[in-house]
Amino acid sequence: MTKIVPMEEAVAAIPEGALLALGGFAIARSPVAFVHEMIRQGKRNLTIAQCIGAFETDLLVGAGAVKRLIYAGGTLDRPGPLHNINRAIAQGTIEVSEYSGFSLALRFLAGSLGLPYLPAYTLLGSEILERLLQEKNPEVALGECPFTGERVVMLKALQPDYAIIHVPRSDPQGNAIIYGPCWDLEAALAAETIILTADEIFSGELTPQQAQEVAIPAPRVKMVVHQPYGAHPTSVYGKYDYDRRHIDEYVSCATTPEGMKKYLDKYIYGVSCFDEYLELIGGLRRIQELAADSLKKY
Amino acid sequence: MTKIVPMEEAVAAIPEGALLALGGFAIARSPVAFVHEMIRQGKRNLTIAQCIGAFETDLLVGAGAVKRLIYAGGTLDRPGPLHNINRAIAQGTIEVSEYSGFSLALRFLAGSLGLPYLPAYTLLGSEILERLLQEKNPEVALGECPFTGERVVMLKALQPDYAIIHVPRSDPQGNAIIYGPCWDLEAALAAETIILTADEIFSGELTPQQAQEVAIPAPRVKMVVHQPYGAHPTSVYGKYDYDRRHIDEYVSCATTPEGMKKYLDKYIYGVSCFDEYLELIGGLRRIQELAADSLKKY
Amino acid sequence: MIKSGDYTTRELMAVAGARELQDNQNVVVGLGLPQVATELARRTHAPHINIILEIGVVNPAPIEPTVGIADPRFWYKSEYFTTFVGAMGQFLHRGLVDVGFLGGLEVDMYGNLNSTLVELPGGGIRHFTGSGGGNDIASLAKKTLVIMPHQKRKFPPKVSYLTSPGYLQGGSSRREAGLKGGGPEKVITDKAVLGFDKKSGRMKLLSVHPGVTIEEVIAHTGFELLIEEVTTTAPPTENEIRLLREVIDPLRMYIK
Amino acid sequence: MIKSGDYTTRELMAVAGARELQDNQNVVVGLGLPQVATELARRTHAPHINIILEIGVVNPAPIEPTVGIADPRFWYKSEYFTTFVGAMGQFLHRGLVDVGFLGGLEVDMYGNLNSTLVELPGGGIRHFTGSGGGNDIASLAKKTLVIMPHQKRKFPPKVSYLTSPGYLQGGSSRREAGLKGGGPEKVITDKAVLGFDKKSGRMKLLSVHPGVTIEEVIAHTGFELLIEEVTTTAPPTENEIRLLREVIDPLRMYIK
Repeated sequence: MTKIVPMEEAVAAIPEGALLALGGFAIARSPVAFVHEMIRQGKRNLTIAQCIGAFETDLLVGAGAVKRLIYAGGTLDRPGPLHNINRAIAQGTIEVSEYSGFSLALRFLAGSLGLPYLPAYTLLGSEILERLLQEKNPEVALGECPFTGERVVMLKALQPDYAIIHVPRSDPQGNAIIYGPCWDLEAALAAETIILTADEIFSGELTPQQAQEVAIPAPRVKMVVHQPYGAHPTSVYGKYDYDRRHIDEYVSCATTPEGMKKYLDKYIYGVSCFDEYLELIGGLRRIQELAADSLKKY
Repeated sequence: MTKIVPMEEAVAAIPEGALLALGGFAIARSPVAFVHEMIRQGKRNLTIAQCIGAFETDLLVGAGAVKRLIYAGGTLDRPGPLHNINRAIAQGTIEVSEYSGFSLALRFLAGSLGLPYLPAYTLLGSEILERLLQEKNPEVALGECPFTGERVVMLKALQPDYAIIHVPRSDPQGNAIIYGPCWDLEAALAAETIILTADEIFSGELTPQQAQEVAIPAPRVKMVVHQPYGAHPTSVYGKYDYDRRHIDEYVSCATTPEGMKKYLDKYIYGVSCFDEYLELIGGLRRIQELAADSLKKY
Repeated sequence: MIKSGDYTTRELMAVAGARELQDNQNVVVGLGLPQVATELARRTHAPHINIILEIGVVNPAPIEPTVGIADPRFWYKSEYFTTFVGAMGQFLHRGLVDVGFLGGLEVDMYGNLNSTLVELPGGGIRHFTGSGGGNDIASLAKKTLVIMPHQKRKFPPKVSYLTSPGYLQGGSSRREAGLKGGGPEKVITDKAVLGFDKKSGRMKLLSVHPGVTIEEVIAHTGFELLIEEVTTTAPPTENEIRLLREVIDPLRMYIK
Repeated sequence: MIKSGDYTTRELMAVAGARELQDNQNVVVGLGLPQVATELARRTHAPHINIILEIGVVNPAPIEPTVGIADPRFWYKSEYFTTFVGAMGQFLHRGLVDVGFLGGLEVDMYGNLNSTLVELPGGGIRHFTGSGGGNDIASLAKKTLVIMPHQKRKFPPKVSYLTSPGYLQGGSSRREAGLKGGGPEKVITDKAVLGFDKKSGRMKLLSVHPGVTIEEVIAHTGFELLIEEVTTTAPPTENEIRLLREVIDPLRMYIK
């Protein structure tokens, strides 16, 4: 049963105010094409949950689509900070729940397994914890281990409405293969509904080798969008490198709200679909430059 | 840095009374060769933890090496029950803590991540839970979720002293590849010390493909024993099939203590090492019959 | 038209099981009739059913007879391999398993199952398989289907050891215990199909297999069954029989 | 013999970091000096060090300059890929990380780190990177090494936001908070190497870099340092300099 749908249709399924997990990590495997289309469709009041803030989330915040951010901080690595996120938090234009990376990952893990919460030893003594405990509806609590009496931080399970995950390969049923580290797996499996964007669709019965590589199993996946280079300008290990030139341009635009508006106008509102954007950033020629080496995988 | 050691040396490292996780599941990927050597070396008073009882554990119980069993029940699938385990429990010659498969798996998961315990919704209302709560030093407790008020079973982390895991392939450093389902991964990673027995040692730098297949990473592994067919008569997916003929012989012996004694005398005490046992069960010819098909993997 | 002599009781049981499954459901399957029933559903009205083996295997399509879920024959053409926590956590404890199959030594009037031990007449116990994933499935699946031989000693008023919860002591006791799964939906035996009264949680006779009388079922049940409207279990279709015999279990390992 | 003009301050810092690492340790590494220091240790006295990237990568051996842990150049020749929970749980929270590197906007007299925000003179805040895995590393690693530029405003008596715990309010407050990791062991700056008094948890000057005076360090620190025996930071060896310049960072991205 194929779950392949056009990008417009998959994005249209996301309701106003949804809680989304996004799959990127800094400048790696961000579901950029999906976020472009969300911005074009004018999604608003989203809550985004992501262990380490990434390119697509900065974009979404910059477009004014985000009401609340649940994350553990982040940057675009050396190319620069998450300007839009940092600015929105500083100016109070978005609500933010800041975690450490692992504590938020545990909330996803609990969600993925249907466990109500997880007890851990991180965050203790920090102002991060202090602020989380002071939230209106706290999703973190202090407690103690019933076996050892030790103090623990109890982290409530997080089950986003949707996880948007970009993968190099998926079959039409949604058996998704991810190469390299898989930081977003707990977030993906925590969500009620998983939507994949995939650079490549492969078909036919899975070989044992392929089954071994499947990271996200089809029964958990609702929709698959086929979008080659759908993570550009971020990288997909085994497929293509990040586009440093474009990320630098992005960071330089994102430094000011005015610059960001220009970026959005040019690269998102100014095109009708992601393929048009790919033409704009240099088309086939640029894409070929970014193709991963078969041994190095970048 | 190679971690390859002879079987005798690896087994000698296990102290009397140790708490071991064993990797088998019914008649799949049991660390049989390691258990043979443990029996030959006369290990005693062991505590064995295993989600689903398997061939090697029945063997170890039948040899009188086990003081306490922490498990969730099990059989040898159609070939028969775990006669020695069932008999030992019925006669009270071993202590037993019976769980459900998932509740015990969660104790391993907690152990693997260093979480003090995990809260879950299983076991509730059962006599399994009732008996676990009545143990002298309970490792299970009832509680409630601090966020929802729902009743939960709190399962204390379990960190065995050693996990003994049989794998089809490992490099000398202990980067271990497992094909097919990996039911024993949480138990392996929960242990303080992981000892691998491997059908095959591969060397050289890992390719990206191999790194992708590594299930147990070298930094967690203390020793690697190279023992081809080390899981016989159980199967190793991708390597060899289970030996139905031998398992049937085992089950028929294990039906009585006298039969079990004969089995131990013939196949374990009567040989000096596992390679000798392999000759006894049919040598090269039998082993060739059991070789896995390259597509079917069994 | 199929007549009662044209199929075996186990074929009828497999068909009764298959008819409880719907398309797109996630089903935890074990050896024997559960596997056969699920495969039959998949090849008839439920082509997109997802099969989960607790050992960490999703959507296998075995082509050879297997001896259990630890038999790699059962894993043939799987789409996904995972860990024990992966299978039992991400699907079952997460609340995503629609149907789980169960069996045991005893089932009582509230659908509680014993698969652990029986007390011997002369004192002492005999110990059996235990829970495996059975308790977890009984606790967490949206519904469970119990498959059992219909014998009086296997249907006692109260199980001698409660391995896997049904409706516990009946009424709201299952919910009050904190269990999330829906509990046993049907008990499929070699004589009848039984269900449960929603309110009391007591076992109820739904249909008797062709050729079996209500009295016979009562005589083989160790507790009082609720009996209201009782029908005859719908026999297999010719297509179902053909699939069972020619495609799903040609060696007649499970359906003879 | 190496003279002070023969190496850069960042080379000295890398060497000071490398010397804190021992063979067979598990080290959580990030971009820049932590990576360079760890690689130097691996190529000198600690060949079996294990490198963990929080993104889910173990034992990479990059051969090209990277821009961060999300750069696949940093994952080259990895031995194992895992999830975020795999890296941070199985190693760090499990108590198996010996050393973690940290940095930040501010470090205070108890080694607490701020990497989240600063309050602006005119009111309001400026928001920065936040924790990432930093808080987790500070909470859970057996010891942490802090690498910071030595500036008075970056060394305040109290951080303006406590992102990652050091010795908290000093004394036994870290232990009482329930933190399992050992806390900051060293602070390596462009002027000095600092440690902590075991009892009070206060920062202590251990060594000044060649050419730097104690007074200079004091002048660039916003709180009172404990000063007992102060040595001079041992300079790099010729082999270390060669490795740094020719093998580890030939483009001088991190050590110039």
